[in-house]
This record gives sequence, structure tokens and C-alpha cells, in this order.
Amino acid sequence: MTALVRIAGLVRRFDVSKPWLNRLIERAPRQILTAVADVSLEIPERGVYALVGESGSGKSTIGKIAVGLLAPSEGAVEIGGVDLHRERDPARRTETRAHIQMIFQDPYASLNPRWRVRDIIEEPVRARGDRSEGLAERLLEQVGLSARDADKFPHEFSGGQRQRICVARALASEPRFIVCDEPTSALDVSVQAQVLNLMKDLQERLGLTYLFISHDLSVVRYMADRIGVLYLGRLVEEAPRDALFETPRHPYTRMLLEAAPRIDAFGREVDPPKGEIPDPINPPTGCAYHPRCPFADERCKRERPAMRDAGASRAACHAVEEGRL
Amino acid sequence: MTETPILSLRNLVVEIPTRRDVLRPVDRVSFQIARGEVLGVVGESGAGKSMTGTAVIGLIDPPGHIAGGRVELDGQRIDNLPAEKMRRIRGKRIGMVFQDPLTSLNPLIRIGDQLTETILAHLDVSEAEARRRAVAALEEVGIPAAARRIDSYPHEFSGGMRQRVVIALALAAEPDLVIADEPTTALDVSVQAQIIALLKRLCRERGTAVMLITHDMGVIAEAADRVAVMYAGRLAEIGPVAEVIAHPQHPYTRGLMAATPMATPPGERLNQIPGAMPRLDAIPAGCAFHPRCPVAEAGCRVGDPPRVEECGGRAACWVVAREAGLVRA
Amino acid sequence: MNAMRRAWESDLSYSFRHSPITVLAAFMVIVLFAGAILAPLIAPYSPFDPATLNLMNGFTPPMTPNTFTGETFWLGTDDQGRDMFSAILYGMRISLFVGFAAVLLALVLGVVAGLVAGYAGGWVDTIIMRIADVQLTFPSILVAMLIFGIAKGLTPPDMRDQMAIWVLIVSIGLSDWVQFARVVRGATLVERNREYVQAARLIGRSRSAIMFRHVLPNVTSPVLVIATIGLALAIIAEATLSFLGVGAPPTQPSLGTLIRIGQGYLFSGEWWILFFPAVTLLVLALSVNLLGDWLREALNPRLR
Amino acid sequence: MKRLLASLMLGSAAIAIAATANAETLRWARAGDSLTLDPHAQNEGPTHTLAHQIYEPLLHRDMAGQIVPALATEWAPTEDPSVWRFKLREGVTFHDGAPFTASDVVFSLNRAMMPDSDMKELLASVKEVTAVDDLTVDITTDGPNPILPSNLTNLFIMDEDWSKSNGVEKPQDFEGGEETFAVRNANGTGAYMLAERAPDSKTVLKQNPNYWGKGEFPLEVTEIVFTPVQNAATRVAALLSGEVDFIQDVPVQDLGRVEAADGLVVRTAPQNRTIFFGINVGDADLKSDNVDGKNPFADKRVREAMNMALNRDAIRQVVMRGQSQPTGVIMPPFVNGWTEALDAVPPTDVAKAKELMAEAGYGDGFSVTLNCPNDRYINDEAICQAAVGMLGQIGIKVALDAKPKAQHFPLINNLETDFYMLGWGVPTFDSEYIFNFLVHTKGEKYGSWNGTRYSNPELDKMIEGLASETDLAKRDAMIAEIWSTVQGETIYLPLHHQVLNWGMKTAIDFPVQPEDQPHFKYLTYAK
Amino acid sequence: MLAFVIRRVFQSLIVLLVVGLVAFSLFRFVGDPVENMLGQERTQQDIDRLRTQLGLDQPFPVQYWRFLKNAAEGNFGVSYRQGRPVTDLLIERAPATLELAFVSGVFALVGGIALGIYTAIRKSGWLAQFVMTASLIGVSLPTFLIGILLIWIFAVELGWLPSFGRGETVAIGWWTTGFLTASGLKALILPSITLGLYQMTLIMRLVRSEMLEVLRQDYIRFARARGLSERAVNFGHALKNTLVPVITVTGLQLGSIIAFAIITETVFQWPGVGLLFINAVQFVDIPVMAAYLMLISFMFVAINLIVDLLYVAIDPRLRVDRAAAAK
Repeated sequence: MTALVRIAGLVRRFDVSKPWLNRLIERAPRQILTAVADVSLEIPERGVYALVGESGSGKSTIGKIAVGLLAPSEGAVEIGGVDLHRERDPARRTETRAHIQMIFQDPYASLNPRWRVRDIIEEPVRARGDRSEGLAERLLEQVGLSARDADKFPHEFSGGQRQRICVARALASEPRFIVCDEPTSALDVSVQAQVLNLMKDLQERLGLTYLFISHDLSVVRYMADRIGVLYLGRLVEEAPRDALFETPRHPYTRMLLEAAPRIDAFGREVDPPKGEIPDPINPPTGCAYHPRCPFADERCKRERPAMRDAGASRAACHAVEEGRL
Repeated sequence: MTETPILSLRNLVVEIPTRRDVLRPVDRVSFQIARGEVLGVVGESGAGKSMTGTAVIGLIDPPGHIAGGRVELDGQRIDNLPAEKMRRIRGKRIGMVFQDPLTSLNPLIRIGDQLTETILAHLDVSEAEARRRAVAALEEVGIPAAARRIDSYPHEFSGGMRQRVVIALALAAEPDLVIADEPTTALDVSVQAQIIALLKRLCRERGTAVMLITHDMGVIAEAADRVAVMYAGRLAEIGPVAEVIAHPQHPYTRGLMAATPMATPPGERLNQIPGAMPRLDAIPAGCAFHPRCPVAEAGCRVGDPPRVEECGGRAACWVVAREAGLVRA
Repeated sequence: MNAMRRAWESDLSYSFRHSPITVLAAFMVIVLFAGAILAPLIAPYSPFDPATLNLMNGFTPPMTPNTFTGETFWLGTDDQGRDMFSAILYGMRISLFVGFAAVLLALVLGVVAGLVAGYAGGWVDTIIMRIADVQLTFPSILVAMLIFGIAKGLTPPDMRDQMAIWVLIVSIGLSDWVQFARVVRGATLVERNREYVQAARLIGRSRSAIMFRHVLPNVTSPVLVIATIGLALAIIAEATLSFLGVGAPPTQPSLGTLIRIGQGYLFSGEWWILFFPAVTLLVLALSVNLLGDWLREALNPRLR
Repeated sequence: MKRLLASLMLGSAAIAIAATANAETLRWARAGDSLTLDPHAQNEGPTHTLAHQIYEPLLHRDMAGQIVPALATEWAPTEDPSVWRFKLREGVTFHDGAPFTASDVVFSLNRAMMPDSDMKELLASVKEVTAVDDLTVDITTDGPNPILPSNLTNLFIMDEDWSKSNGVEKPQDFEGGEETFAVRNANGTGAYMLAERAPDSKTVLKQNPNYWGKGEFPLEVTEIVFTPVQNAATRVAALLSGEVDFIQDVPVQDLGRVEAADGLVVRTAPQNRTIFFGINVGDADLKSDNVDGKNPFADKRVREAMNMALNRDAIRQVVMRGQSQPTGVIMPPFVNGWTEALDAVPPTDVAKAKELMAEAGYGDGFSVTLNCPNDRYINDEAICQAAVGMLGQIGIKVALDAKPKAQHFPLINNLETDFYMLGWGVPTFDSEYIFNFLVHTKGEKYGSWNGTRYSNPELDKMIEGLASETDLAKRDAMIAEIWSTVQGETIYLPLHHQVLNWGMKTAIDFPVQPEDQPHFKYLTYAK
Repeated sequence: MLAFVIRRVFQSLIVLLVVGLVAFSLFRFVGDPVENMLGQERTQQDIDRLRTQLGLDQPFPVQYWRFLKNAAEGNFGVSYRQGRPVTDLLIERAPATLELAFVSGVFALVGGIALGIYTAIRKSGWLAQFVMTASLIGVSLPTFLIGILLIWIFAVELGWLPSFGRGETVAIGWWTTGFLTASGLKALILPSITLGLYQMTLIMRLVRSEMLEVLRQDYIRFARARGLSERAVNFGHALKNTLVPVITVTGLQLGSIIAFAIITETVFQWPGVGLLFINAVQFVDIPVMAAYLMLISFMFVAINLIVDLLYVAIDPRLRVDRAAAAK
């Protein structure tokens, strides 16, 4: 299988410094928030790659860079061999852009409330100047809505239905690659199931490639083939689905799996994880997870671990490498 | 055997009159919470779980109001108390924790002042004593260096720490009952685990009962003793948490469990319940769930389903009742 | 038919129908607007044509025959023998024209500035908002006096009467754009981070397409509210400027000019010269303000 | 609400009277303040009014407008007709106690002739001022000047020593923005002494205990509080509410109200000022009209038609509320040269005017702009508006451009208007003053306010001759001849003589002075 | 904090510079001062002499530069009309306007906030509804008409209050005050109401809507849930949060009070800078007009600076050391 999406050495920094005058007077240094640090991954054609992590882990930033909404500070994202940020040929850019779509978290904010559903769905096609008759109706039926809904406004739909419309819009330009940024986290369980099933069906039927971003391990487990775990902008572990859930390598992955509530663990008394996510502007030295890690030693404080193969997985952890874990 | 439950709802009805008709976000809900018990109230958005909690503490925004039934706290009816008496119960006997720790605290007031004002509002102590207790309360919820941090403003805390402060505030006057309305929804997984653990520990130590409102079955499974499932303002099913989750009776609970990815083995399709929760102005007649129910019968469309007690104490469903031989079809 | 039923049943229509004072205000606005627009058809006299005036009709009290000419006027006449009723209709025409045009100018300027500032951000935003700050330093009255000064210096004397109206429009419009710009900028800042805008960016829509096709329709509610209240403000500003003598010329009096003329007769017993234009102005501004107030409440999603 | 107000109104008059203050203090208000206390820095009415209370000229116009002795007791030309001799009053002292002598007069008149003085034009003919003795002064003019005394009525005498010790030997350079001691302080011989002064807001004068005129004048007012109140309605309100006792300019429409108010009275008298329209008769083409290549005003028939179209009586009746004297000449009745025949009001005849217009080839009319002040004369803008309507009836479409005097007058001076309103007062009470400014061809020394572009060299020669004509009879004949030409040519459209309206407490007995100059030393209270 | 102040001061200076340019350059178009200053008997030499004297014959940039330089030294030249240094005039007139603005401001602020709180707390009470509707009349009547009506009722018809001027004033150094005499205080009433009424209605409506907004916030619900009394909730919690946004707008409003004093001072013959300005406009007294505009801008900018600092003092969130991070 060839990789459709290739992310290599991706870094994204945000300057969150105070204005220069404050820095001048208060002698405060520049403050740089590194949202994404040296992330590399590949998504094969027709694959579903999931990124999981808590808030501030940089997963959404990677998604936005992948679709071209944000520029990378370093590194590159290639989709079908084209890097949107470096490609000079406008025709290839336009073509590549048409192959990329995104589904957002909030089904209420992602549809323009003043537009009719037809216009929303057909916009990607019309914007390119292509004809779009009947497209909205066809897509609406494909995502399980009625063709008559094309003339309604978004506020006439429930959250689940809106997310279906978002899916329909994403499909309008016949994309190959869709970034799904927490597509169901705003939905109720019963509706979430509908949308997840739909997305999975479409992925299989249309041969789509997904980058699936979520904080919910159970959703990721349902959707993904391969999962990357992010902590403070870095990939700490990457593994095929079953390997990750059955034999998690990195202590952070273990903690996540342990802390997540379980439906069968009635009255379980867990020892809650220690600490909270550190300030991403001043991340800890060495392994960023070391202050919370029960296995951390001096080396972890000093030296940042690199990604290494560990069984079917890859993990960035000295303890795993040293076999302490 | 029957000790007076700390909280008892009987046929509680909340109505919101609108210009078109009267909405019923809570419709004839009855349940009890024993002293020290954790009752999980679960349901999807619009199920009426938050409104039930708000009704108990008497803070429904007008024009909404309790239109029927009664709320009893430790055997004493409280839904009809005058405003001032109800105020004294809030905070003192019933505490409340809201979903978003960011917006629950007044951003312009030091957390110490928010704590002491709460203590002074309910306990007859000096200001110095109130402050001492405030520090103790912060220490108890695990705020490091509480004596120093007490003069900080809310924005100087992280989300998890803020929710700890909120819990300290809710428990400041040692209430008998805490209503926790989605206390961890806005938090990360690791912090959620901390907060749930904290809440459980504190309430157990004080014998405080908890009404834990959430949409997360996992949280319920781990934290609650009993669980009440709500749908469209009505109680669908109630029972010990292990039984309800492992052997749901009501078709809605069953569907819900089957739709939860956590409960579905990898690679299997999620079960889906067709449609969505009805809006308050369009609740179907008969059993509110019948249009989405896979086992609905003609009768479900007509009459209100039997009450939980009439169906063997678990689910409010015609089919369940019939199968159990409690009613005839 | 269906659309009409839907409109009738909409929240807006409902809150309108159930606020008697708003209905009354709307009724007054319609009556006054109609009076102004149809002035040439309704008005019994043509007050802007001095050749038709008979000075001897001056100061005729309402409904009382003039002592010299024996003519009777509903609302009396002013110092030039102008029929007050006709003068008010025509004056309102000018006031409303100035008001609408000024608001339109402020709206176009402010909305564009606000959209650009909010959407572009960065130094463009800084410059536009600094200009807005400078503008705020000059209250509308000072701005108007300044613009009047320039206009007087730049236009030939015989053009000044025709210019006066446009100068009023420009000066009121210029001093009111900041309101629109601020609100639209604020709304744009919210909207531009919404995911539908990101979705539009994703498919490569241009900045202007996103600003005007996507963002603009979503900031119309606050703009509508400000425009309504701005109309009332513009009408009052016109009156104030005319009172200070830098407004509509006395040969083509607006409501404000009529009041300026009338206030000279406050103590002299010719109360109708002040009273009727003042009441008309009050009712007009009040009705528009009431509508604006209602719109603000009705369109505010947080208040629903 | 209405009933409430009605009952309030009933009660109000009584309260107003109850609020009356100490009768010896006169609270006086008018629209504008004095511009400076330096008596030679500004030649302007309100400035002189205040100065007249503090300073005195050699001779002045009393409340009837008659020239009466002030600091001079006698004056007459000497054998040399170019020298006038003035006998000064004995025993007069300045407010600071210094005695008044001839040297003060010499000093003051010389001061008034300095370049920075605004009064120098009035003394343009003066060659020399000499002190003959302590109480006698000779003024030598550049050739005989029969009307010299009338030029001296506003020339105030300052104390030489006071001026020198305070460094105000020269008049304030007003235009240059100089601030001198004399601007805010005053030391005159007048009946009132300056006690307090805040420009544009409040000035307090106290009676001079050592005034020479004690016994000669009533001097019943012991203190004067002067407040400029610009807004007419506020000014009237202040009078009605009893906050002031005397206002100098009652708007004509409020005369009735003031008159009707208990305890208030309006006193009225014709003013030495005539209001008229000027028209551009001289240019070949007008800028502001719609006629190409021609000047319709150059046609006398058009001017006559316009003169006939103006209904002066209607303006008097309605706009001026009867408070004007319609006229056919641009000269107030006080002026030497005035006759009843000249003053006769031209008949209003729209039909005939239309005929004349048709004859002149303007049967379909034409359009033109009328420039008008809106803050200078009584109801100036309303008069212009009325005229616009009247001229409209004979087909002349007039666009009215009304603006403050500060922007109106330059249009006339710079010949930027073809049709304008102007009012002219004649402080010398002589026709020559009118001819010099309004009739003579516009040039360096003459005709500076002649905006009509009218130029008649013969007439100019006659006007220039008036200054040195000592034979008064012959001079009067010349004046009459010039008037007949002016009237015949209809270069001005006269409207009316203004009428002064002073509003005051009924208890105040005070006639109206034709130059609008109240001298409060004459004021008496009814017992 | 210091950086914040420096930045605001710097921005204020730019604003003042621009205002200076506008003020100075625009007024050159209004009439010709020379024409107004010379009487009816003047010659061409007089005109030329005066033009040179006033520097009006110099090119525009030179005049502006000179103006700026002088303005920086507090020297705005000499009034064409009064022949006195403009600075003296302004200093002499400023107390009247500032006292009027102060009383109006207090009236607007106290009245506006009190009524705003009342109408927000008693949202559906009839009195609150009445006040809300009545307040619309306040914003629908032009200021000059209010002033005239007040004079008519309270001065002319009732004779209770003076119709113009400041009454007796007492000089304390160069400052003259009307606060120390009965007539001075009486004279303040009508103009203050006239000037403050509009601002009061605006502030009231603003306070009301902000308060209603705040009362909907979670922390208010949480405060209620903790059993705090209504009083503590409304005044201890809601009011403080309401005032934060109100302060900004109020600052702008109070700034414009000084400017809107023009109308009130005209109607009431109040001897302040507004009246000075109107007189200056009529006489095309450029130095006074330019100085007035600079003064207004300066006060406006100063008030806003104070408001910004106040804002920081009230809202601890703005005192954070770190700039708000991007999530």
C-alpha cells in the first residue's frame, strides 16, 4: 500500500509573546508555543489514521496544517505527492485542494446559518465553476437525508443531521482525503453512532482516506486502523489499533487507557493519574511526560527519547527502549 | 428498614410556558436518593436531567417553574418554600457543581472571598474563622499551597484546579446532598479521573449523597451506586448501576448501550437508534420513545407508559411490562 | 402563502404582535414615512416654493382664519406664511432623506471597514481602529461643523443650498460609521473563526468572497439594530445641526430648521410653530427608537 | 399636562416679582459683550456701550441722540475755520483721583490717532491737538471740518499718567492679539467704575462716588451687573423670570410677551440704521444668475420692478411685527439730508413690476443668489426669505444664502455677491458718511462698502467735495442732488429703518437711545 | 503595566497629532479672519499688514508646524477676537465647563447606574418598564429642545431656577467655582440635567443590558446555588462584572459630555469653553477653535487613558503576566 498522506518532520510554532514594548520594559523573553513538534507519520491510501491526545496536544493543529488551513513552521505535508504550501503550479494546487476535505467538530458552527443547504453543499463545486445540478440532492440521500432537505436552512436540522450535511459537503468535491476533527464529540451517543457508522461506510464504499482526530479512545478504537498518541505536540506512540489497546507501550498511553472510564468497571477505584498537562510554552526538559511518569528516571529528565520500534508499535520512551517497561 | 431518603422526588413536573404551548422538560419524574448514595442521572441532551437538578435546588429560570409533584429533602417538602428559606437550604444543605469550571467562578473575585462569603452565608462564624475554614477546604480538595493560593483569582488556576475550587465551594457548608451537573465534561480524561475520584472520596467521608448528572455511561458505571436513565423529560429506567448497564431493560437503554463504542467490540458495527431525541415542543404522544423504538407496539403510541414502579421497579415501558406479565397487551 | 404563514408565525412576528407599544411605533413610523414620501400629493401647499407664499398669512394660528387674508390652516403658519402642515411633511421628507442617506453612508463605510478590520486583522485592523479612535474623539457635532467649514470653503456660493443637504449627510454619516465598524468587526472576529468560514477557506474561496458572501450575511442582525437606532440619532443630529445653523436652509426647512425657527417663538405665544415640528420630531425619533429597541431585543439570540 | 402648565403659568408671575432684587443694582443683559476695555481699540457698538459708562468723550449724544456737553462744556470753530476750540469741564477727576486736564485730552486724541487705533478714521482730518491752557484744547483739522464734533462722540478720554505708568500709551493692537493693562482695567471719568470683569460672562460696575455729574444726572443706579446672553430665547427668559432688569435687544416676536408680563415693559424707538438690499448693477455678467452674457440687474427696469415687488408693509406687519419703518431711501431719518419725500415708501405693484420685467426681456424671469446675514440685523434672515417669495412672484427665482455676519460681510467687501442685504448706521448723522462708503466708486479711500459696482465719476467728484464744503446750505444742496441721482438709479432697494426695543422692569424709567447706547446715569426708577 | 501605559500614551500622542492637523487645517477653510477683525472702515494696507502680522501669508505647512510647536509649549496663540492669549481664555473658561461636565457626569453616572440596576433587577416590573420606555423619550429629544423646555418650565413659568449663567462664583486661585454659593449650585441644576440626561439614558440602558447579560452567567447561577442572598448576588457579584464593560463606554460618553456642552452652554449662556468655541466659530477665531479642538481631544484621550487604567485595576484578568496564549 502506498502512502497517500506523508507528514514529515512537521513543526508548528505560535508566537504568543507580549508586544515588543512589554518585552523591552519587562525584559521578558519571546514566548514561543510549540504546538506541533517534529511529527512524522504516513497514512496509506484508504487508511484511517487516528490522532488522540488531550487538550493542547496539537492534534487539531496537525489537522489544520494537513488541509492547508495553517502553514507549517517546518517540515512538510504531502498529499498524493503534492505539498500545498510549496507547490507552485496552480493547477496542481487546485486539483490537490479538491481532493482534501475536512469535517469539523461543531455541526452548528460549521454550516453558514444564512445559507440554504443546497448552496452549502454545492459551494465547493460551484467555487471551481463546475456545474452542480442535482448534486446536493444526490449527496443528501447518500448521507441518509432527504433530497427535499436541500432547500432548508441549517437551523431546521438536529445536530446529527447537520453533521450529515457536513459530510455531504465534504463529499461534494469528490475528495480522496478527509480530515475529521472530533466530528462526533458534540453529539449524543445515539446520534454519534449514526454518524460514525455513516463515516465508516462512506470510507469503505468510496475508498476514502481519513485522518481522524479525537480525544475519545473508544471512538478511535472503533474508527481507526492505526493510531498516533500525542503529548504536548509530540507523537509518543504509534501503533496499529489492536496493538495499542492490547499492549500499550508508552506510559502516557497506559495512563490514558487506565484513566478513561470503563463501562464494565462498576465502582472501580482507580488511583487517579498524577498532575496535569504542563504549560506548553515551557515544556519540561527531556521527555515532556517525565514529571507525571511513574517510570521516569534521570535520563528521562535530560534526554528526549526518539521514536523507536517496539513490537508492532513505535514508542518514544527510554523505559520502553531500556526494557524497564 | 426504610430510612428517610435524603432526596425524594414524586411526580416532579417542570413546565416552561412559551407563546405557543407549555413545554415540559421534566415530566412526572420520581426517584429517591438515600443518604450517602450516589445516583447517576444519565441521558442525552434534552433528556431533562439538568432541569431535574435545577428544579431540586430551586433555581429554574423564569418563566419555567415546578408545575406538579413534590421535592422532599430529608422528608421535608422544599419545592414550595419561600425564596428566603430556600436560599438558606441552597449551599447549606444542597450543594451544586456545574459543568464548566471556567464560568462557574466569578472572574473578578478572589477565590478566597468567594469561599468565605459562602461560609459566612451559612455558618455563624467569624471572618477569620471563615477564612481558616476556606483554607482548609482548599487543602482538602487538593489545592497545593492553599494558604497562599486563596488570594488568587480564578483565571490563575488551571481547569482541573478550578473544578476543585468549585467542589470546595459546593461542599463548604457540608451539605447533605450535592448535585453535580456534568462535573467533568469540560475536562481532559486524566483530570476527569482525578475529579471523579475526589468527589467520590469527599462525599464518602462526609456521607454526602450525590446526584451525578452526566451523559457519559463510563463515568456513571465507575461512580454511581444506582442509575436513572432519562428520555424526553421522563424517567425511562432506574436501578442499580451494574444491573442497568449489564442488563438494560428499557429499549432505549438497550439501544443506548449498544450504540456506545466502549461497549462494542472492535470491528463491529455500532448499533444505531434511528432518529434523534424529540424537541420539547414535539414530544410524541404515548411513550415518548415509540417512534425510535424497535419493539414498539400499537399501544405505545397511545397511552403513557406505565410508571417504573408498575413495571417491576426498573423500566417504564409497555413492552417490558407486558413481557413481565404486569399488564395485558 | 406558506411563506407568509411562516413569516407570521416566526418569533420576530410574534414578539412584534405581542408588544402593543411596538405595533403603535410601527404604525406611527408608517404614517410618518408615508406622509413624508407622499408629501407632494398630500400637502395642501408647496412650502418650498417661496413665490407661492403670502407673507400676510404669517403667524396664523391653527384652525383660525388669518386676520388679513382670512385663510385658515390646520396647523397654522410660520413667520413666512408657510402652512405648517405642509412644511412639516416636506421637512420630514428632508429629515428622513438625510437620516436614511447618512445611515446608509455610515453603514457602507462602517460595514466595509469593520469587515476588513475584523477579517484581515493585523496592521490593517490596527490602522482602521486607530482611525476609528480619532473619529470618536470628535463628536458628531464637531465633525459636522468641520465638514461644513470645508464644504463652505470649497463650494461656490450659489451651490450651497443644494450642497447643504449632502453636507449634512456626509457629516452625520462620517461621524456614525465607527458604531457600525466596531460592531461588525466584533462580529466578524467571532464569525471568522467559525468552522463554516474555515470550510470556505479550505476550498479556496477568496477573502472577499468569504467576507461578503459568508460573513456579511451573518452580521446583519446587529447592523440592522444599529441602523435603526442610527436613523433616530441621525434625525436628531440633523435637527441639532440645523438648530446650530449649519443644517438645512430656511427656504427648504427640515424638521430641525423648523424647530430652530419655532424656538424663537417659544415665549411669544405662537406655540404652534415650535410645537408641531417638535412633536413630529419626537414622535418620529421615538417611534424609530422603539422599533430599534424591539429589534435589539428580538434579534438578540441570548435574550430568547 | 396642559392643565398643569396652565396653572404653573398663573402662579409664575407672582414668583417672578417676589424674586426682584435690590433696586439699586441694575442687572443688564444684551446679546454681545464688549470686545475690550481699551476705549480706542475697537470701533464697535457694544464695546462703546460699556465704555460710555466708564469713560467719557468730550461731548456725547444723550438719550435723545442730541449732542450734549460731556468733558467739554463749550466748543466752537475759531476764526480759523480749520481750528475748533473746546472748553473743558472743571473739577473732574478720574476714578483713581487724578485730576482731568487738557493734557489728558491731547494725549487721548493722539492715542486714538495711532496706527493701532480703530478710531483713527474718525480723526482722519485732524492735523493737531494742542492744549491752550489746562482747560482749553484746540483741534486743528486738514481744512475746515464742519462736522468734527459729531465725530468725537465716541472718542473717550483717558488719564495720561495712568496710561503711562501702566504702559498703555498706545492702543491695544487688537488684531495682532495684544493683551495690555487697558484691556481688562479702566480708569475713566465716567459715572461708573469697573469693579469686576470676566469677558463674555460678567462685568460689574459700581457708581463713582466722586462723579462730577452728581446732582446733574439722576444716578439712581448704584451698581450695574452686565451679562452678555447670546441666545435670544434665554435672554428673554432671563427677563421674564426676573433674573435681569434690562435687556437691550428684545426679539420682536417676544415684545408682546414681555409687554404682557407683569412688571415688565418694552420701550421702543426708531434706530439710526436702515436695512436695504444691494444689487450688482455694474458688472457685464453675473456669476450667480442663469442669464448668459448679460447682467439683468444692469437694466434699470428690472431694478424698478424689484423695488415694486417688495411689499415692505407686509414685512413690517408680519416679519417685524410692526417694529420697523418702511422706507424708500437708505438713510435713517436722523441724518442730515433726509426728507419725507425721499423716505416715501415705493408702492407695491406686482402687475406693473411684471410688465417692467417683460419690457426688459425677462418675462420668464431669471435666477440669482441672495446673500444674507443671519445674526446681524433684526430678523435679517426672515426678511430675506420674505423677499425671496416676493421676487418669486415676478419671476425672479432667488436662492437664499444666509450665513453669520463674519462670513457675510467679506462677500460684499470682496465683490463676491451680486445681491445682498446690508444695514447701515450713521454715527455722524450726516449723508456724507453714507455716500463715502456706499455710493462712491469702490476704491482705496472711498466706497469700501459699495458692493454694487456702481460707478459714476461725476457723482464721485461731488461726494469728495462734500468734506471741504463749509457753506452748509450749499453743502445740503449738494447732498440733495446726490440723493436724487441715487434714488433715480435705484441701485439700492431700501427696506426699512430698524426700530430699537429695550425690555425692562416697569419700574425703570429709561427712554430708548437712537444709537442703541444706554447711558445708565440717566436711568431713574418710578417711585 | 508600564508598557501598557507607554503604549497608550504613545497612541494618544498620535491621536492628538492627527487631531491637531485636522483642527488646524480644516478651520483655514472657514471664512477669512482678517475680514472679520477689521471694522467697516478699513483699507487694503490694513488687510495686508494684518495678514503678515498673523502669519497668514505663509505656506500651510509652515503655519501648521508653527502651530504644533506652539501647542506643545501650551501656546495656542492669541484670540483674534478677544486679543488675549488663547491659553488664558481656556484657563479662565475651563472651570465653568469642567464643573458643569463634572456635575452632569456624576448625574449621568449615578442616575444611569442606579436606574440601570433597578431596571435590570426588576426586569418585568411596571416601574422598570416605564423607566425604560421613558428613557427612549430622553434619547429622542434633541438636547437643545430639552434645555429650552427646562428653561421655559423651571425658570420662566415656575421661576424656581435661574435660566442662564453660573450664578455667584468664588475664586480659589485661578479656579472659579460655583459649588460654594447657593446661587452657583442652583444655576448648575438645569444645565447639568440638560447635558447629562442623554448620557444618563445611555448609561442606564447599557448598565441594564450588561447586567441582564451578567445575571445569565454561570457564576451567578453558581452564586445563587451556594445560597448567597439576592443582595450579595446582585451587588456583590453581578454589579462588579457589569461595570467592567460599562466603564469603557462610560469613558467615551463622559468625554463627549465636554464636547456636547457646546449646545448646553449656548442654550444656558454658560460661560464655559463650549460657548467660547461657538463664539469663536462665529467670528472665525481660528486660534480659539484650534485650541478648543485640541483641548477636547486631550481631555477625551486623557479620560480614555484613565478608563483603560481603571479597567486594568478592576479586572484581574488583564493583570496577568502572560499574554493570553492561543488556547
